[in-house]
Amino acid sequence: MSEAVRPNLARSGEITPEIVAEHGLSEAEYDRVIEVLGREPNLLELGIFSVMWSEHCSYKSSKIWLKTLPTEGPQVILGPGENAGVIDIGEGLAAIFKMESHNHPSFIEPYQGAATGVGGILRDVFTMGARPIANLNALRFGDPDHPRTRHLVAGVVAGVGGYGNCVGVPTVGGEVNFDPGYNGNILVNAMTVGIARKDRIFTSGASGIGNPIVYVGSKTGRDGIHGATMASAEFDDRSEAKRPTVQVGDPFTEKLLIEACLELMATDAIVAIQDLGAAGLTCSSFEMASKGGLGVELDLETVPCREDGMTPYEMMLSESQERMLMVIEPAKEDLARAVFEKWDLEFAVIGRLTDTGRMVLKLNGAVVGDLPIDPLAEAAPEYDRPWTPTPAPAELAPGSVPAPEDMGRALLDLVGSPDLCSRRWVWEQYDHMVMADTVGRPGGDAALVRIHGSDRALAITTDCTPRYCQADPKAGGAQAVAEAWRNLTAVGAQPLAITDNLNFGNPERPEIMGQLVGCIQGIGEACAALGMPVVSGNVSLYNETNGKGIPPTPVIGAVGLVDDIARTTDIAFKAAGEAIVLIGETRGHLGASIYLRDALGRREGAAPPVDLAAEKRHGDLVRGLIRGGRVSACHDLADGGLAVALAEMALAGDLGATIEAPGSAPEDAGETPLHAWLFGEDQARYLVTAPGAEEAAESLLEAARAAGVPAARIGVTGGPALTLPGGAPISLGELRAAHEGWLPRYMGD
Amino acid sequence: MKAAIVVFPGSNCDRDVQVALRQSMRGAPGHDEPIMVWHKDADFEKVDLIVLPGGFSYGDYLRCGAMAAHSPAMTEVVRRAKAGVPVLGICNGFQMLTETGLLPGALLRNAGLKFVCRDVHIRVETSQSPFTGRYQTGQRLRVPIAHHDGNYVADEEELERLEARGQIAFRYCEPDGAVTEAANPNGAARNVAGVFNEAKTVLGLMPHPERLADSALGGADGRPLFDGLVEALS
Amino acid sequence: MKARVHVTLKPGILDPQGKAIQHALGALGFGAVDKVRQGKVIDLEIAETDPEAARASLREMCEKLLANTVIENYAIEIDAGP
Amino acid sequence: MKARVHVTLKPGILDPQGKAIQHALGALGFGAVDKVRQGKVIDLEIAETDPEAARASLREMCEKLLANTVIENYAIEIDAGP
Ligand SMILES: Nc1ncnc2c1ncn2[C@@H]1O[C@H](COP(=O)(O)OP(=O)(O)O)[C@@H](O)[C@H]1O
Ligand SMILES: [Mg+2]
Repeated sequence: MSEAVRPNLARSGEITPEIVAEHGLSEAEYDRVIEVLGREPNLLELGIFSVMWSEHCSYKSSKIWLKTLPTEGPQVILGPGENAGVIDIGEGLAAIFKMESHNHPSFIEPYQGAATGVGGILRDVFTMGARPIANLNALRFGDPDHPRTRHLVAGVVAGVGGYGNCVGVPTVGGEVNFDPGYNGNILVNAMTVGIARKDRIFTSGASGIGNPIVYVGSKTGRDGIHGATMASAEFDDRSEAKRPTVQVGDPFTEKLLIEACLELMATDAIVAIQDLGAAGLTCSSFEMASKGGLGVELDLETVPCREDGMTPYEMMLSESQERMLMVIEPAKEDLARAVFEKWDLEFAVIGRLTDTGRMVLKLNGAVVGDLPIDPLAEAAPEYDRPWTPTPAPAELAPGSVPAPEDMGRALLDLVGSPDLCSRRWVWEQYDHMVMADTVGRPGGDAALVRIHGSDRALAITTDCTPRYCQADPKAGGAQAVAEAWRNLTAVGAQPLAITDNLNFGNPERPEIMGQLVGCIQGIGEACAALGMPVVSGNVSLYNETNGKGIPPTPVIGAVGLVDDIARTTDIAFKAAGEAIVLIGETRGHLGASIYLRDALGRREGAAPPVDLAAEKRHGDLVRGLIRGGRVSACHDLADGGLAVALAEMALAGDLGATIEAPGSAPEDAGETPLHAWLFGEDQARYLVTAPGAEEAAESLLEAARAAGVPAARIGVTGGPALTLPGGAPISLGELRAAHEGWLPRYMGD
Repeated sequence: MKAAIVVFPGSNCDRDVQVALRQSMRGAPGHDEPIMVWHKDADFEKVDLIVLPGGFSYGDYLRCGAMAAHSPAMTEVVRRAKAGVPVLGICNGFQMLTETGLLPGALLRNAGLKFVCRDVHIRVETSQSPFTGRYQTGQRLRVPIAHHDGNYVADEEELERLEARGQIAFRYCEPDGAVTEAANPNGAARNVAGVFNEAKTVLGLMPHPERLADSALGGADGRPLFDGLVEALS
Repeated sequence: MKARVHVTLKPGILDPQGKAIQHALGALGFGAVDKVRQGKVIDLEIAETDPEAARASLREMCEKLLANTVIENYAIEIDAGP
Repeated sequence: MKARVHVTLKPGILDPQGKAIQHALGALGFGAVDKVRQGKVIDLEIAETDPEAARASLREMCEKLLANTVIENYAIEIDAGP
C-alpha cells in the first residue's frame, strides 16, 4: 500500500520528502499519516503529526516497556497518564509530583534552558490543582576539564535558581554529577512537588460539547518551534544552524499564573485544564479532546500573539512558556475572565468543544487544518525496538584492588572530588527556605518540607548512580530506586511513590535500547519489592552526540511521608561520646565504585548487588528506630561508602569521631581489606548514632539482632578530628576545606 | 493591634510573614488576624503596622522594588508612614522602601553577583526601637538571607548621618559579633543589613526574621522582632 | 517615534557587575581593559510626533520609574534605537 | 580609547523585563508607549590606539563574554561613551 501512495506525493507539490524528513518522520510514518488522514496533509497538519508522533510526545520507543512498571498501590490516586502523579498523604490531602528533562535546550542556552525546564514542571503540577511546595533538580555535566563545562554549570544553576527563586517555591534538593560521558549532552532534570486537597484535583479530560476553550497566561511568540521534535533527535554538528528560537522564561508571569489558576480552581468554573508544554497548543488541545472523547474547533485569529503575522503553523507549534488551556463552564466565563484580569494575564476564548472527534483549525472562518483525533492518537507509532543486553562485567574481588598509601589522604581526595564534594555552592543560589516550611534543608539525605500548618512533612529526594547503570542496567535501575528509598528512610519517612526521568542515548541502537530495557526492569522490580510505585515520569532519548550516547541515567525522584516532624533525624553527629553503629552487611564491594574510578582511574567490575529484601528489612528497622527516638543521627551509605558517610556526618555536626574496624585491629577487618571496608559501596547500609549512654547502643544492636539485620558498633563520636582505623586523625578543618573547597574553586569564586 | 501585609504581584513571603505575625499575636487580647492588602487597594483599613513582604514584586525587573513603589497601595503606605504608622520592609520590602525614599540609600546587585540563600549572623545595633525592643543592643542573631540585590549603598555623608543618628538597625557580623568583611554576604556598605528612618518608625532589612521564628525550622532568633512589635504597638 | 534611554550608575557608585566583567575579561586574556561599567538601555516607541514633547515625557518616565536618581543617571536619545 | 557596547535581545525573543516596564509605564499614565525592550550597555576603556584593532578586540569580547549570542545581538561604538 505504501508503495502505491508515495509516488503520488512526490508529484503533489507541497510536501516534499525533504519536508517530511525535516519533520522527523520516517517514510513509513509518513505513510501512516496519509492513511489516517485519507489524503496528504498540508504543512500545518504535517507539523501537528510530527510533534504528536515525536518521541517526546508519543513515547514510541519506550511505551511498551513503561507499561511493565508497577503503578498501583493503596496510596496512588492517579498514576501515569495525567500531567503529574497523585498520591494520598492523609488528612484529605494529596501530593502531586513529577520530574521532567530539559536537556537539549539547556545545552544550547543553559540559563534559559534550565529556567524554562523548572517553569514547565511547575505547570505540570499546579495544572492539577496543587500549590507547588518544593522543587528539586538532578544535573549531570561533562568532565570538569571540558571547555564548556564551567559555563554550563554556571548557567544551569543560575537558571534553576532564577526561575524557582522568583516564583517563590523552595528548591530543596537534587544531584550534581560530572562525567566525560555528558560532555556533549548535559542532563537537566527538574522535579516539582505540590499539595492539593484530595477532593479538588483537576485533570485534562474535556467534557461538555459546546463548552468554551480558554487560553490564559502569556502571549504566543515564535519560541521553540519544533522543540519537541528537537528533543527527539540526536545532535550533530549541524544542529547549531537548525536552532529554533530559544524559549525565554518569565518566572514573574508564572507566579501570577500559579496564583490566578489556584484562585479560579477554588471555584467550580474549570471543567478541564492542561498546561501548554512541548508542542504547545497542539499537544494540549489534542490531549484534552482525546481524553474526553470529543472534538475541538479553534479560531486561530483569537490566539493572543506576541508578534505580527504569525501563521497557524507557528501558533500551533509554538512552545512559548507560561500558558495554559482550560475548558470552562460557559456560565463562569466572566468570573474566570475577572480572575485573570486581576492578575494581568491574557484571557481569550479560542474555540469550543465539538462532538465531531476531529480537530478543526480555522483562521478567520476558513478551515486551515482538519485532523481526526482518536485515529491520530491510536495510529501513533509504537516500537518494539531491538535490544541487546549489556554484557555483565566480571566481578572485582576486593582484595585485587590496590589500597591507597594513606587512608586519610584517600578520604580527603574523595570528599574533595567533583562528584563527592559539597554542593553548597549550588544550593546557596537557590532559595530553599521560602514558604517557611523547609524543615530539612539541602545537604542531608532527603529534604523535609512541612505540610503547611501541620506537624507532618514530605520527604523528597532524587537519586541515580549512572556508573552502576552502565555496568549493569538492571542492577543500576534497582539501585537508583533503592537509594532513593533509603534516603527517605534515613530521615524517618515512610517512602510512598516515585517519579522517574529516563535519560538515555539513541534507542535505535540495540545496545542503548538494552540499557533502557534493563534499567526499566530493575526499577520495576525495586518499586514492587519496596512498595513504592511509579506515578509519573518522563523519557528523554537521543542524548547522544556524533554517535556517542550518555551513560544510562534513570533518575528517580521519590516522595515519602513523615507523621511527626519531631520524630525525624538528620545526618549531623549530635554529641560527643555516642556510639556509631553500622547497619547492614559490608563486603567491601569496589566494582564500579567511586574509589576505583577517582582514586585509581579504573572503570570496571560489576555494580554492587542489590538485595531488595535486605533493603526492605534494614530500612524498616532504621525507620522504626528513628521514629522511636532511638537514634540521634542517621545517614545512608552511597557513593564513597562508609568513610565518606562518616566524613559527611562529622562535618554536618562539626564533631569528630574515632572509628575502629570490627575485630578491632585494622589488619584484622575480617575478610575485607580495610580500604574496601572504608570505601566499598555495598548497598542497604546506614550509619546511626545512639544517643546517650551505653545501654542505648546495646539496645540498638539488640533491636537489629531481633530483626535479623547485621549491625556493628564501629566507633564513637567526639573530638575535633575523624580518626580512621590505623590512621592519623584528620582534622575537621582539613576535611571541611577539602569538602567545601572544590566547587567554589572550580567555579572561580 | 491590627497589622496589614501588602501583597504585590510577585510577592512570595507574604504568607510567611503573616504566619510569624499571627504567632506573636496569638493569645494576646484585642489582636486581629493580620490582613492582606492587594497592591491596587489604596483604601485599606486603619492599622497599627504595615509590612512590605519579601519576594520578587514585578519579577524584580528593571530594579528590585521599583515598580511596586508606584502602586496605589504604596502611595498610601508612604502617606501613613509619614504620619507615623510603623512600616516594616523585609528584603524586597526594604528595596521598595528605598525606592520610595522612605529610607535612604539603595540596594545594588550583590558584590558576588549571585543570589545568596543562607543563614547569616547580624548584630542588633540598637534596642531602642519598636522593632528591636525585645533584643539587647549588641545581641547577635542567626537569620537567613535570600536575595540577589542586597548590597546597600549610600554616599559617605549619608552613612555618617545614619551612624550619628543611630539609624543603622543591624549589621552583618561573625558569630561572635565582629563586623568583618568575611561576614558581609553581599558587599553592603559598612556591613549594613537593616536601616531605620530618622524617627525609627520605618525599618528595612535584607534578612528574613520570619523564616527563623519557629524552632521547627531550626531557629527562632527572628521571633522577638515580631513579639516586640506586638508588644510595642498594642 | 523611537527613543532610546541609557541608565547608568553615577560615577562614584561602585558597580559590581562592571567590576566582575572587567575581572572576567582579564581572565580571558583581554588585559588591556579598564573602567568597565554596566548600565541599562531601554528602547521604546512613543506615540508622539513632537520631539520636544517626547523628550519631556521621557524625562518624566526616567525620573519616576526608569532610573533611580539616588544612584543612577539617565540620558535620552530621540529617534534612535536599534 | 573609550568604547560602548550595546547588548540587546534578538528580535522575536521574549523580553519579560521590557514587557513589565511597558506595563508599569502604562499604569503610571504613560499610555502611549509601545515595544519596550531592555538591554545592557557596557562602557569601557581599552588600551588600544588603532580603532580597527580595538573593534576587533571588542568583537571578540562580545562573542566570548559580553553577549550571549544565542539570544542576544551586540553593537560596538568606538570612542563613544558617557
Ligand atoms: N542540584 C542540587 N540542588 C539542590 N540540592 C542539591 C543539588 N545537588 C545536590 N544537592 C543536595 O546535596 C546533598 C547531597 O547530595 P547527594 O550526594 O546526591 O546525596 P545522596 O548521596 O544522599 O543522594 C543532598 O541534600 C542534595 O539534595
Ligand atoms: Mg543519602
